[in-house]
Amino acid sequence: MTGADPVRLYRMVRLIRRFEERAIELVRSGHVVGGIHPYLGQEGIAAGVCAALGVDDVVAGTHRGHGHVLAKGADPARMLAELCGRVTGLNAGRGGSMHAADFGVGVLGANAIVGASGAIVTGAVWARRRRGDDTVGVSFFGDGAVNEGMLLEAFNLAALWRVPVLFVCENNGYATTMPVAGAVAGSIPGRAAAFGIPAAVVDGQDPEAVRDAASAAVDRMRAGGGPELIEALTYRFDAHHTFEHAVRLDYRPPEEVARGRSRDPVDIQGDRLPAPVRADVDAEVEAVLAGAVQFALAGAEPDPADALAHLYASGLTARTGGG
Amino acid sequence: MTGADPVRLYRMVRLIRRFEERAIELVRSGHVVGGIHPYLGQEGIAAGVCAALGVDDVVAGTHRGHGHVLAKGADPARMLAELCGRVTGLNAGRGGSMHAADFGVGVLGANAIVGASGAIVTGAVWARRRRGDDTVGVSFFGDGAVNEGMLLEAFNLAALWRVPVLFVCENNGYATTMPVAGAVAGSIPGRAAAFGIPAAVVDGQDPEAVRDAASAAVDRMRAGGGPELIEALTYRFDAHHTFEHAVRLDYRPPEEVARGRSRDPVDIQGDRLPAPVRADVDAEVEAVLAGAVQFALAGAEPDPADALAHLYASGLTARTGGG
Amino acid sequence: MPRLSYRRALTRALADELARDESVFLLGEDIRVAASNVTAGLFKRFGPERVLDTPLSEQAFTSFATGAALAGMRPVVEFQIPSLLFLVFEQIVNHAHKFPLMTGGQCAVPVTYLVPGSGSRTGWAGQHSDHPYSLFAHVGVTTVVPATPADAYGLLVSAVRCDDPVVLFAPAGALDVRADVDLAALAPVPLGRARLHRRGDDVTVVAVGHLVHDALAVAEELADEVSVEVFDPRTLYPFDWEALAGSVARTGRLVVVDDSNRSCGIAGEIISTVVERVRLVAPPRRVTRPDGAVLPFAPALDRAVQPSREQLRTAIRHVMKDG
Amino acid sequence: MPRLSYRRALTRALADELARDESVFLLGEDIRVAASNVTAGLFKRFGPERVLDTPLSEQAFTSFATGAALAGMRPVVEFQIPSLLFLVFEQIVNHAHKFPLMTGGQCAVPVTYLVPGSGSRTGWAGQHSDHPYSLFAHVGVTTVVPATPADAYGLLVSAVRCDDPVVLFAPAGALDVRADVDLAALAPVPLGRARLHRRGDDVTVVAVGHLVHDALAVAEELADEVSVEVFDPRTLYPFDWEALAGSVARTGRLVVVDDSNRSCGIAGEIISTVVERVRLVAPPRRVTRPDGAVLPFAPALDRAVQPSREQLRTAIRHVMKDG
Ligand SMILES: Cc1ncc(C[n+]2csc(CCOP(=O)(O)OP(=O)(O)O)c2C)c(N)n1
Ligand SMILES: Cc1ncc(C[n+]2csc(CCOP(=O)(O)OP(=O)(O)O)c2C)c(N)n1
Ligand SMILES: [Mg+2]
Ligand SMILES: [Mg+2]
Repeated sequence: MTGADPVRLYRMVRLIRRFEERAIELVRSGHVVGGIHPYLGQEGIAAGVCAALGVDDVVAGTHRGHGHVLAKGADPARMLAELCGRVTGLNAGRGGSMHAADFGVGVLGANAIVGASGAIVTGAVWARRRRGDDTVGVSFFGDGAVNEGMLLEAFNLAALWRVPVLFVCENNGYATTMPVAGAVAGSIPGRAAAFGIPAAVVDGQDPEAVRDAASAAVDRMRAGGGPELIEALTYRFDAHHTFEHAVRLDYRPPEEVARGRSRDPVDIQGDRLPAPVRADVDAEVEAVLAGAVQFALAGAEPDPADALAHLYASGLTARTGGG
Repeated sequence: MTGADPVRLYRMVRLIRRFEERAIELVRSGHVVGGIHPYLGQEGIAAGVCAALGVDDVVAGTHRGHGHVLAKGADPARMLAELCGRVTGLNAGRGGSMHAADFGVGVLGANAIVGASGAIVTGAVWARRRRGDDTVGVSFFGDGAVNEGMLLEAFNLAALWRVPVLFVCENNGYATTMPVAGAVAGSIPGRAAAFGIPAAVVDGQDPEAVRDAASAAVDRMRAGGGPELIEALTYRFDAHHTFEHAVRLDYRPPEEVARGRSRDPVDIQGDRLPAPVRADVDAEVEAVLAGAVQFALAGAEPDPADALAHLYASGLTARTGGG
Repeated sequence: MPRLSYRRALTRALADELARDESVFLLGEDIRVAASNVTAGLFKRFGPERVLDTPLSEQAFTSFATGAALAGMRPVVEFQIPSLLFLVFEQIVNHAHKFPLMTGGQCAVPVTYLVPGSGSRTGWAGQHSDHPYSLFAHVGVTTVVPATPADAYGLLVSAVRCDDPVVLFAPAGALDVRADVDLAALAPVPLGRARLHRRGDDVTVVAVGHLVHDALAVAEELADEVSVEVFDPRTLYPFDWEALAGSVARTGRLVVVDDSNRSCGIAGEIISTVVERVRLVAPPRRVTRPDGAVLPFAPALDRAVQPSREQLRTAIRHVMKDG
Repeated sequence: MPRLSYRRALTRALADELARDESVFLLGEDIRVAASNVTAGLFKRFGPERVLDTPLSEQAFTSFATGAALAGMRPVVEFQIPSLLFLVFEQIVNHAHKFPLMTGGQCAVPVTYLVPGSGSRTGWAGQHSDHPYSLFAHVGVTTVVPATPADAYGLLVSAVRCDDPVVLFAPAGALDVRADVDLAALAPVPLGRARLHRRGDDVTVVAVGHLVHDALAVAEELADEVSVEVFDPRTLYPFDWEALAGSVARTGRLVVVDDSNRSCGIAGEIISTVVERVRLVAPPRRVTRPDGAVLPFAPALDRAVQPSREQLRTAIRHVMKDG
């Protein structure tokens, strides 16, 4: 786990930041096919929330999911190899950016369907608890997801059955190009209140504030409390998806973007560290990522003959499509 | 329309009551195949709400939908013919109990899928308003429906786009055998509040109380207000579905049933009328229903050769399934 | 030998699996009181931790089951009506089915979806009378449609034990079938293995689910005229192509009778796969629902849309005449 | 003649229909700024009442469209990713499709569902790469898959004008196709009518959507060896069986290439219907995705799961050799 002290928290924020930047370079160079949804600007949320968790806790994320996977403890090298579609990747190259998962550290996966993770995490935590584990879970989602019925149903199930799931809404102001005000009637904490779920609003740009809110919620949940919700206010620094680097979509006023970027979680947390400590961490992170890039690009590409490997866990083999 | 005065309101409550009782007889005699979900005990809600509407307003109902269809002004005879599967029925025998519709009086249909009507009514009202009509709409649903994501999504759309839809939740304490407390975390008005929708709780057994709440909401909506929600507290006097008449399911304590039945909307409204007036209305209703039964049973059964009539509005004809 | 009903065979399979394996649990609407009469007695015997009544939140509880499965459980989810599968199509097809491949084999999703009463239940009309098994055969989720009590038992047991998602359709037309069964001999029936109900020389009739009984009746009726082999695939996906090829290679003629829509249904798949591999002596025939079928309410219309014995007789006579 | 791209043909069709008919309006996610680049310029030209950005509430906005259609509008709903059709399967199949029959012909539901970018977009992985057109052909919703810019224009126009629901899949593999088009000659293309792209004598190749271009390329390549007829159904449901029977009656051989899953896919339907009617000189063949396909992320794996020209060549050679 990332740990909760200021240095380790900074380290994780910085790691995610630089991971995303390196990943974008690999998108540009054609090594990451299909592009990514960059987590830039939102790092403090994944880092802060996961700092409150143990390795046995489970999380599930979103299409903008790299931060969650890394913060929960996945190896950046294997994560990057996954983005590059290599057999050495977390998912052996089968998942890519939107499905990166690491069950070994409790990451049930990024998820390409908005709002889908809530019920999955709820079921997983419920099952683990039934076996006697004191697992808690986190479902990360964006502001767009609070308008998906399937997520609201999950709020109800978790509340009803008192499953300790922390619902973390990363409100970055937009669902793709749709501003929150154009999509969310009522409010995000109000969505939780509808189901009797306690909700808090935190500054998502401040990793420690996020960690503190998450820790408090996790403590209550471990002590037998039901689900809670945190709305973390944040801003997406970059494009919805890297395709926007090629095709400009006009929906965020430049002043707004500038204002949003001015509150950078990397700096907010970094400024809490003595400069030399910060510099050491930065160097360490660079080294980790240099190694990760090397590892990723050195990985073998999967063999097309195995395209349907793992399609069925039962061992069933599918008829192929040939003529 | 039923009109709003005490006599007309009583008349409608009584009509629905006796309609259901006659329909149950026809289930027993085998004339209504597949059974029905009796509306017995909940009549005050449909009658009270529809008393607040004009003929151009639109409603959509539920599997327990007879009351809504009748209260909005459909002909009881054609409704009963529909239950009997006759060509003279509202839907020419194609819909039956769960799909009875009468577009001529603004009934978009009963609906066999819990929670489905909210978005449909919202779209219909939005469309009518765009054409300049001052239509409002009502979506009726049960306490079970507030746990369906699709309905909650509809709340959001209606609130966001300020579509004047009155969401009427008939809380009869159970979804089939599931008590509200076992299914609804939070509260029903809280579901509305989540989307900034004003909500009121009314005594669903008192037709005038329902009418008053609905009228006030409709007035606000016609004056430009957005959607509202009414939770009408009621009790289902009979089975979830007539199949329960044959197969006893054990989920409601007899004392509870007795208590629920003690507040009968027919009597509550009937007691407001001078006894002779009430007797006249009762006789009139009996006559209407005697005629309805006669009409229904006299109707021709549809020709199996036309089984796929109306499958496509565009006139497309489907391949049949024969060998 | 005692007579066992199909429905009770399902109950018994659930009871045996619940008893055998702690990780099995049931989830669904009104399953405590057994509204569908499949889970009768199980709540009492296994308690609320193993037999969970859910709110009307099909999407959430389906994904809850996925999550629980990811955490090592073997949920069985009961759906009251077949069209609820439409409502959770995303959750089954896009999540449960895809998890193993997408994660590169990190997990399995052993969930059973049980649909008692699929197909037409007379009088349940358009939204409750679907028979959507071909959809699951298309997406590649294991799809099982038992015809007899012993197969219902054995296939449900195998479904629960399967490491992949399995949808088991229990056709309304088969639920009341009873058979003399040696209870001690009840055993798992392997998925993907067909059953030859009747040997014949002239034509292979492939019949799905409850239609097996119609096929057997027609075969008897026509016994003087033609020697009919009755082939019950039992599992539609994966299909037992080897067994079918063997049968058709002997008879040289093929008729399929299937209660799903014609276009892109399992009957078409069967014909197509057979003609790719086997030279028939006469053009094959199929008896199905019409293209795009919606079941009308009136019983005579409802029946007219379902495959009939008359159509099957005609089809058999045609293939005998044609080659 | 100007070159028109497939994507711009769609834009033009929408613009023309919006201009022609006040009852047409567009609904979808990020369609104002045209994230999918299909609705480019339409918000500016037609304004917010005709081009509505929706929250991420697919179920609600799909049924909202149904409601608006019931009230006389002609909504066009854009879906950003093909699997969103899974999420709204209920709303389309169980509601929009069934309303006309269930109501006994009281209404029509003229909604167009537009899916730009269906099938594989390299690197979008498991949950975003489906090609679910065969599912709609099974349920009997009009299903259109244009291959060329002129057909994209003409079929979308016809879809909007059709009184029934229509799903139009615009395959990712076709979106960038450009063709010399006489803009003045762009015209509606009737639904249910196939197009012969290339005449041939030896074998009929039926190709769906973008695969038409592959089929044409392969036909050219093999021109010295075999005379290939390339048949583009354009509409998969209802299918132009007459035209296909005519083609196959001449060539006597059939190969189908289709980008959906093999089992119960449209290729199987085509083969099955043909062999019921026409005696072939060689067993038919199909090239499809494998059974139950889930597209893996890594590009080489993704490609391996899609129908290839190599497979098509092999299939053509096989049918030539076999008969
Ligand atoms: C159910 C569903 N609807 C639509 C999409 C397409 N889509 C992917 S991301 C996205 C926006 C999500 O917004 P939000 O939830 O705020 O997350 P953010 O992208 O801002 O992190 C959309 C519309 C999807 N993947 N799933
Ligand atoms: C989406 C959906 N889920 C389940 C069902 C099966 N079903 C029909 S009615 C019903 C209970 C509905 O309860 P409620 O909404 O409270 O209405 P009530 O029956 O009490 O009037 C159920 C579970 C259904 N028709 N649709
Ligand atoms: Mg967002
Ligand atoms: Mg109820």
